[in-house]
Amino acid sequence: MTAAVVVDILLGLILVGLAAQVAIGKHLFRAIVFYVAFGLAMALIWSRLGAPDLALADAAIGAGLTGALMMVAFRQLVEIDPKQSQAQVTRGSALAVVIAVLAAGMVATIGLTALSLERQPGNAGLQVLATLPDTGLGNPITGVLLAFRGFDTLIEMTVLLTAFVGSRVITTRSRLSVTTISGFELPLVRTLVAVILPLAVLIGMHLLWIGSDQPGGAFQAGSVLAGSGVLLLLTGTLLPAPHSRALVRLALVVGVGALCMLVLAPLLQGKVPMAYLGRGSLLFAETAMMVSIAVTLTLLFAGSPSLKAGR
Amino acid sequence: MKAYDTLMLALVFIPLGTALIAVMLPPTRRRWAVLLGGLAWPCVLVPLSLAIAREQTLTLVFGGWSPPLGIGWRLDALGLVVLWVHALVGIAALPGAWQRFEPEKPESGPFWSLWLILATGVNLATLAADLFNLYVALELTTLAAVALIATDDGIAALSAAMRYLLLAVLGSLMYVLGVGLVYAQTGSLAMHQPGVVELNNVALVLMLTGLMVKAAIFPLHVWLPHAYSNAPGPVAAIMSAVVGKVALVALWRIWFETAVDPPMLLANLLGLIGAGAIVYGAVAAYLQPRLKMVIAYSSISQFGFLLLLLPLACQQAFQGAGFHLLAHGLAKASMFLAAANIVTVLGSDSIRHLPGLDKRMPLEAFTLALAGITLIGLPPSGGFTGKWMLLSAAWEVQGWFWMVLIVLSGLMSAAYIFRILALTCFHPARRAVHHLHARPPKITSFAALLLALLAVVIGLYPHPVLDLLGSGVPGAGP
Amino acid sequence: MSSAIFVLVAAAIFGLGVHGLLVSAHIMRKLLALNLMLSALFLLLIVVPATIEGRPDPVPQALVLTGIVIAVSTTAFALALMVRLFRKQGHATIHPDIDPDLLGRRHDRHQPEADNEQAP
Amino acid sequence: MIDFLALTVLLAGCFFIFAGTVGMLRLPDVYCRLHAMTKADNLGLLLICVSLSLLDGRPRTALLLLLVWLLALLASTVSAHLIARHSRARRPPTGNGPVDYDSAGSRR
Repeated sequence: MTAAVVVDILLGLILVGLAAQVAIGKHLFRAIVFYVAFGLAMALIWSRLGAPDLALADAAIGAGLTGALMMVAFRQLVEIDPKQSQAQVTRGSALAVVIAVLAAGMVATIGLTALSLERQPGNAGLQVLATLPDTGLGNPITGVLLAFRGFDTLIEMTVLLTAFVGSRVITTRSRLSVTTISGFELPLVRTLVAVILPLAVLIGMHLLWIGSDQPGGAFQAGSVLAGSGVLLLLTGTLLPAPHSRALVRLALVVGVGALCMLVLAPLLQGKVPMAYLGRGSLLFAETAMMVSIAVTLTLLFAGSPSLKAGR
Repeated sequence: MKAYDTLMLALVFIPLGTALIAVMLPPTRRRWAVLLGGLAWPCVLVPLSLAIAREQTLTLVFGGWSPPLGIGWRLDALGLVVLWVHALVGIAALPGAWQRFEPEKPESGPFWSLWLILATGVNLATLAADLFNLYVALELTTLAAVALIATDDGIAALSAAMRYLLLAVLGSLMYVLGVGLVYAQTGSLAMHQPGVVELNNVALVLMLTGLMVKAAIFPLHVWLPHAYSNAPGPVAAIMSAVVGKVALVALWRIWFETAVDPPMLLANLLGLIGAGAIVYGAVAAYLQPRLKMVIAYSSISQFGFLLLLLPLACQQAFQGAGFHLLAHGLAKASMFLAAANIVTVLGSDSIRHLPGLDKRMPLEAFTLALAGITLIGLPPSGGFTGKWMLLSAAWEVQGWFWMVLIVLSGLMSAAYIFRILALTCFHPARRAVHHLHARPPKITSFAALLLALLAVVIGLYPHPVLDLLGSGVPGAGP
Repeated sequence: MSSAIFVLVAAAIFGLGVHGLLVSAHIMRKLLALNLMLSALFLLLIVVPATIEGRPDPVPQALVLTGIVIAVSTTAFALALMVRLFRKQGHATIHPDIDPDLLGRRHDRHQPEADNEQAP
Repeated sequence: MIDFLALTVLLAGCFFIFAGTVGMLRLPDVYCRLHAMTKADNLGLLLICVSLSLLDGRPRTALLLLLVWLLALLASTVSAHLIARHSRARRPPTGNGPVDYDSAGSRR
């Protein structure tokens, strides 16, 4: 029982404990808070497994933004009907426990038997590490995400755009939701914004810049900026605006547009579609993706087509 | 750079580019951009069909990285059939969408962008030759479809959309677990992996279950009836014709290409599940009080029928199933478009309002009848050709149970279709429906009729499509 | 040994997610449970494939990153759908399989507030 | 020698965080619990950051950990202030004993 195994067991217990609170906890609001804690514990496990990119992404998107989106949705439920949202509509049933145990058993046996087979490293992964020097990139994850399997990223950015356009279908019919917290006009809060906003933008740019060589990249940078966008919405510096503006619509689309250009531009030079055009092209695409991700996630939090200055 | 790369890229990047332009345009002027994009990409299909007739399969690799590293596309006869159904139904549904989503309505701006994003997702899922790329494309298609269902603001549509979204996430969760296991075993995510001796069955079963949830095959079909019957007319048409089928075609591809020789027991089990779907779908369709629910449950029955390809995996069966895919897609879409017009005029699609429909709305009644012929599989129609090929395949494979099942499915679909037609044509209008809403423009009825006619006409001259499909069971691979 | 621990942890979280999904009728709880199951899946995707030079294989890491972004997009849309359903239906649950027509009629009687409020 | 010092500082940090958690669970009142959480945990975090930078030795990580601590300090003070202000607005302290409810608004 080496120290590493003990640490793993502890991390595992923390994770399962938090997951139990989320799934079986009584209060809904408390389940959401525990889900944010679960996301952060997940980030711990990713760094323990040696996957820093995933730790960053899970902390920023999995815990941060998903938690923020759920809390603002919960707040809207409470505004519509205070008592209804507390309703304990869970009916405990033995059958559900049996099915859950069977599902867990199935996943455990699948995982353990997959582990017990003699596993040689996937040759896709080996080839990624082998051909990475040709692209001049240092971070293999960014290499896979943008150079080798860049087409997945293009579709995934379209999925994010679809989520926004889909939520516009729904929010066009309802009133703008209030996103500011009570007491947002306090000077203390204004100093918080004054300190954290420039720092968040700096961290976002840093993550974007080092993304090609060290853990980081467009998704993590975009979600850090989206986090600062959420902070601005909470503190009333930015307010949801009812009518969409051309600049905001452009910012939403620029990420997918840049990746489309990455696919189609090589055709003009007679190369294969999405041929690798050097680090500069990747940086351009990543900047566009960062802008798109930050604007899309902030607008999803605000639930409005665009934003306007607060005071 | 091969000649057909630009054509295949155009299939996806015309709808995607127009969707991006539509999102950038102010909501009031999006309709025209989408009309342009929606009519432009089908034109690419003509040269592609000629190319497929010559070269059987067109492949494309992104970035020049060889398959285990990069992502590849492959277009073969089966994919071309799905794209043709998508193009034809997409064009036929445009007038209905044009009339229902005028710019004044708040949800019309997002609708038009989502319409093309759904088109992009379907084309991507048809062309994908990479397991994870297929997952992301199916996810895009599902999210766009759910958002399109939610454009109808009723409680029924919203809860149907929510149920579909939750089940689709569960389905894709199982599918990705299967893909993870495939990667752990073979180290590559390509759909056609030459070196694989035997794909591990657990991964195969997980992937098939995930896709069966997305294709709404019988035991996992719970979301389909409410989703199709409560969605707006054109959305239900495009979803029934293509969105369910894309997951089914993906299931076929994984069965024939990725799983090198899947165990016969699993094939027969899936055949039995298909049989269960046929019987359950037909019986449920017979009992439904609402017209759209009848059509939705008949979709479940026909999807089960399409699953019979797996136990009868031979040349003729593949041609029959591909042809049935084409005929059923056209017929089902025309029925949903006709039903949408009926609902706008009569106010509700419950069976009680059907008597006397043939006098009140003759075009819609005729469309329902024509499409019914194809669904039953009566001789002149495309449905018959598909069923006949599958019957002869069953004869060739000596699968007596499957032969009885195919004939039985024809009888059962006849039952629920004739129930609808009898109500429409032979019963006088019992009481005048209190008020008839404004009639939708004639072009929407003609578009639905055209689709139904096409479904019958291709039965008269099926040879070009059959020869195209005969080019090879997908297992042959590039 | 440590990857076996994480596989068991992932299985436990998956089981809790399934239990939460089956037991709770509230859509927010179903979304929380689904996100738990997705996190368990991503943990499996990283732990099961063999590591290369001590570090996890870069390809599954990219797949999990894509999965996380898709999960947040799906959750964001599902939350907007849930709030709209709650505003119209009075409770955030998916009705069991009853005829939507009946749903329509009851909805008119106790509609919490004006149905067609437009954005100002 | 450095490791021994770092270990003791680490243990002290863990003790303070443990004290803060016990305070949060045991103290009866919202305001008392806020005290426990913000003061004890921030001090605990500082000690842990100091011990980690001692263990690591490089000045760069020491600066990074200092930045981490400052951000945590800023976040916890502002949120504690807002929670206290929010709870005072809903349940003004009557001065005769602890006023307590959990954040979901239902009185315990």
